[in-house]
Amino acid sequence: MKTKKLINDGGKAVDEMLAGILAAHPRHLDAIPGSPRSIISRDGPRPGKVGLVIGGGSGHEPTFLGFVGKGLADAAAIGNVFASPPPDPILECAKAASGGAGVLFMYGNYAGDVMNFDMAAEMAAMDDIEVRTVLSTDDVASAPRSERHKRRGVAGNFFIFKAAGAACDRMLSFDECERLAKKANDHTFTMGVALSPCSLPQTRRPNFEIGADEMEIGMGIHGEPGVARGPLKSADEVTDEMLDRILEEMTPSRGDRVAVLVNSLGSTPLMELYIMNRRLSQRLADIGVGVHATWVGNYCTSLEMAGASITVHRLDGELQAMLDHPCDCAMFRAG
Amino acid sequence: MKTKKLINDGGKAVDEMLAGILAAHPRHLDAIPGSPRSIISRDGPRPGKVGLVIGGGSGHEPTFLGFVGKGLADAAAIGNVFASPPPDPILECAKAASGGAGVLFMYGNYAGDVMNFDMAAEMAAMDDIEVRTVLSTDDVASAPRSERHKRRGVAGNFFIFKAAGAACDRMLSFDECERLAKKANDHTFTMGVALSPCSLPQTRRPNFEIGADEMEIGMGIHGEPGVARGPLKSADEVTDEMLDRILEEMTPSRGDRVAVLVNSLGSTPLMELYIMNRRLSQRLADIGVGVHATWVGNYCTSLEMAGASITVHRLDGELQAMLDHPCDCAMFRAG
Amino acid sequence: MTTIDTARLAGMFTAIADAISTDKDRLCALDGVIGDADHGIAMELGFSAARDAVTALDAGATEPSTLLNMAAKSFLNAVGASSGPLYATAFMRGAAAVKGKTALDEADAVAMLQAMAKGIQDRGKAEVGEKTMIDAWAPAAEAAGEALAAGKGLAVSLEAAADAARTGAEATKTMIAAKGRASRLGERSLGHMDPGAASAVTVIDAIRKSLAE
Amino acid sequence: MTTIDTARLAGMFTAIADAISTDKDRLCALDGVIGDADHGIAMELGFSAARDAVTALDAGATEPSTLLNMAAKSFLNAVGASSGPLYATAFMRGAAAVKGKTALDEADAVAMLQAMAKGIQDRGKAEVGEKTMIDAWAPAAEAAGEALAAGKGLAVSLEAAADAARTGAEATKTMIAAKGRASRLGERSLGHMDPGAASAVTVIDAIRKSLAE
Ligand SMILES: Nc1ncnc2c1ncn2[C@@H]1O[C@H](COP(=O)(O)OP(=O)(O)O)[C@@H](O)[C@H]1O
Ligand SMILES: Nc1ncnc2c1ncn2[C@@H]1O[C@H](COP(=O)(O)OP(=O)(O)O)[C@@H](O)[C@H]1O
Ligand SMILES: [Mg+2]
Ligand SMILES: [Mg+2]
Ligand SMILES: [Mg+2]
Ligand SMILES: [Mg+2]
Repeated sequence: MKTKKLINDGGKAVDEMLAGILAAHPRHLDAIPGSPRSIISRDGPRPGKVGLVIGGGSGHEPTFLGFVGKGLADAAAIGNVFASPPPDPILECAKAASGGAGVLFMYGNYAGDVMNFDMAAEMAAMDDIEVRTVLSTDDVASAPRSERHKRRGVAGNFFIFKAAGAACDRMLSFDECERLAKKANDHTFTMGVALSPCSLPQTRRPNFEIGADEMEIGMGIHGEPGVARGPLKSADEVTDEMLDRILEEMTPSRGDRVAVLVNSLGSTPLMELYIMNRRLSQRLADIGVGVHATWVGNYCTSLEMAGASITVHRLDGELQAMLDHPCDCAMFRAG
Repeated sequence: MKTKKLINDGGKAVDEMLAGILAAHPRHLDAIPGSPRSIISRDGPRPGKVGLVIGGGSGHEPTFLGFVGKGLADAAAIGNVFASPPPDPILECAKAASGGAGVLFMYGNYAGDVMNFDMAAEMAAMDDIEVRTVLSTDDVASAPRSERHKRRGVAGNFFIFKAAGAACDRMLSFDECERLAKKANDHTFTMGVALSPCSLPQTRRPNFEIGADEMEIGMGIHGEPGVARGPLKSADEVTDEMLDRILEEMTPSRGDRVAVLVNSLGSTPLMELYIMNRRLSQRLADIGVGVHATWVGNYCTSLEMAGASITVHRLDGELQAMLDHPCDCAMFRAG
Repeated sequence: MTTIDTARLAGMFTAIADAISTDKDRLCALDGVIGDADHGIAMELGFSAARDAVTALDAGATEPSTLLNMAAKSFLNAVGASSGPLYATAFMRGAAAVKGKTALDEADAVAMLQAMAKGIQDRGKAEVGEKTMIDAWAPAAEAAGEALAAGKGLAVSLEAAADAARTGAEATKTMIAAKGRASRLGERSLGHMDPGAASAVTVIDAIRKSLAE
Repeated sequence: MTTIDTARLAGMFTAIADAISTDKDRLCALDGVIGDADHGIAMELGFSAARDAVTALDAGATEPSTLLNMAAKSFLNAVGASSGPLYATAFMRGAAAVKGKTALDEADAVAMLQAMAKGIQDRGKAEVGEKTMIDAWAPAAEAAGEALAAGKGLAVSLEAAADAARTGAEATKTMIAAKGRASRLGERSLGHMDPGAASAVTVIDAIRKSLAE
């Protein structure tokens, strides 16, 4: 039996979604003429500003389009479900976002995205647009600490893109924008847990199997297997397991300040996320770490997957300033 | 087999959720001391302002707490999952929200809520707080047009509370606030469709049964049966069916302006909502109705139920002013 | 002749709470068909809270009406929902009916039952035939009154009440709901027992068992 | 001796697209185990787009290299993902290898296959043994070259390629992934065939069938 979805034709789901997004957010977003998978901010690119281009596969909404807006990303290239966009729409984004001061490419570290964005960067260079790339690698479950550069980018994009977008909006130099983007990534740690699968609109079949009382710690946002599968535990136990892993990496000291994101992978409701946040905030308070700001909700999803992730973004003066820098994006409030 | 949830003890889920909410949104929300199920805006109640108290059962997050904030509701009383709060926490909200100019009670039209809020209103009267009640009845599926007053309140609360909150924030008279609240309700029409059930944290069993290829048009946000059950149709067909029913009630003319909300009942992802919005916006454009603003996402949920609702809020000058009036609430952007 | 003191009334709440706990899943399932699937949860929560509150009282130093008011308040605050105001009003009216007494005789017990039914009706404004708990409570109160008037004694009167409640609850299957959540279903509510009427049978039968020695 | 003109190459894309369509569900399922369950979708999308683009060309007025470049571009733009750049690079390199020719002889066909494998390797930087499509493509290209050098003719050479691809794909089951999505699984990728290697077998076998008369 196929899974149920409110769609028309699975093969057209992404294009129809984009049409619906543009219809919903005309004040914020527009497609680049002739390049329907390239979405640009109505109020972002401008001369002298470093351009910020983000992108990746569909199915993670409001990532990536939610991050397009003044003070955040200038443009996003949108791929098929769970598939990197090809180079062409990325290149169009780069052209549209370029203000002559260089263009940053930022996206999650996946083989497909790296190949397509790199091809686009080569093409942009031929158009005299200098591109630099900062990959997000916040998923601590996806590789050991010694190989941080191999890790996936997941919900932590929220903080990483936010910092970079603020740096660009403040008209900082290309070097500074790149430095802050990398620093934001280095300061961001995410762990996720999945309870049940999603299904692709084209197949409408669950994209992985999991026992009726099991969870998978560290599962990727495309349903890629994680670090361990085991019986479903209580919210507090799951939160502890995720936070412990994050803290082990982050090694915070008393008095440190962080921002946190408790994110639903899709169908896990706010009730459960806030129950997790209760534990998370208690644990952070216990070790003397202050929470500057908290986001709870659907920020980086896997269609209707059940599960959640916790992201901790370690702040210092400049990262806090970037986080607090105003921005105006279509789908949520982020600053 | 029980459904999977990231919770600790099902009986404590609501209180633990509230603890997590307060921890996440200290700038916006606070509990009333001694009355943990009464949440008040940090920046809302003030002398001379009509107080706005909303509330209802849990499980619909971000309704109701998301609507508490400056320019919106002053306080919300929170019940158990899908259960009206008892009179005591409502009364505490009324006291805290009262600025001496009267207090509006606004909530969805359910027998349980009516009885509890009415009891609280009687108790408030004994404390010399004048209370008036405006019920939301936007669910067109739940009673014929001739019995609009019997209809349920569902996702349309978004626009109805927004208008009332703006009226109160503008320091309008009690009469005016009440009039605008009623008018906003009269101008708001919602239709929903459900694809699969949610489960209560206390039982972790699906709260209704539905065939693997069925949908239910008009299902309530607590899983109450709707107007008809049938085979799942395409997004466009479902959108048409819902919109036709709404338009039949609203009888718009060319040149009319509306605001729309495409809402997930929980696990239906943004991709599907935006696909629906594409059709919705095309249909409205075809009949010459202008869309002033669109919201798409999880605004009034039924835990992890799959399904969606469409709300159309018919604007005129003053309702548009109320909608555009700035507000600042914890969980989403609404103005 | 039976007299019922405060301790017996406290025991009555334990009996109801136990019976409802056993019945919880069935009540949620019934509510899942025409409502929101939580009726068993609400009733268990309410009667556990009432039981905990009244068993914590010093029965020797407490009047029946105080106990009933305490039960009302704790039920209401634990539950809200529809059942909260309805049962809380029931117990407050029951309390009023026995105000000033230190123990209830048979007539008092039946008067309490009748006051409870009246309280539910006043609070919810439902009439018999609208597919609510009133379809069990109203005939039950009436049957108890008639039996007692016919000189039947408390045990038999409460049996008559329980029987009438059962018949009334059964009859809700043939009704179209006109009050409460299910009232939006129209004909689709036909064929299903009202969960509030079903739980009323459980409550009334537990009252019968615990008061009729 | 076989010569392959532009029309034959267009036919090759139809053959690959058909074979991949048939295989789609299996490829998605394989990708579901160690990746994101979309490999069959991406491959079908890519090869349908390539087929549509190349069959729309006027074969008589088009050189093989132009057709291959067209296939590359349309595959890439339809797909993105990992398979997009990998197969697009494969076809662009194939195009470069036969640039200027109006038809391919047997050596050209094998050179094209080898250039494709090299293109995939240059683009993805994967080595044999890292559990990717390279584990099918690299031995296939090598086997075809060896067979042709040994004077075996195109049909046998392509058979050797298909056999080597099959063996290589089979071997991915015993590998721990070091490239692509599955590289984060560590030991958990053991025991499962790489979806890209599996689809490479299908592609290479379809090439064999359509080019070896
Ligand atoms: N107005 C009313 N009068 C009497 N009983 C009512 C009324 N409204 C609802 N009920 C009863 O309440 C029951 C539902 O209770 P419950 O599930 O606890 O509350 P909710 O409907 O708030 O979820 C219904 O089955 C019905 O018997
Ligand atoms: N760097 C690489 N070099 C060669 N092949 C690769 C590389 N990365 C991934 N692949 C191949 O791509 C396949 C997955 O393709 P596909 O599912 O279409 O893309 P995605 O991983 O983006 O979803 C893998 O099974 C593997 O064979
Ligand atoms: Mg993919
Ligand atoms: Mg309820
Ligand atoms: Mg109920
Ligand atoms: Mg894949």
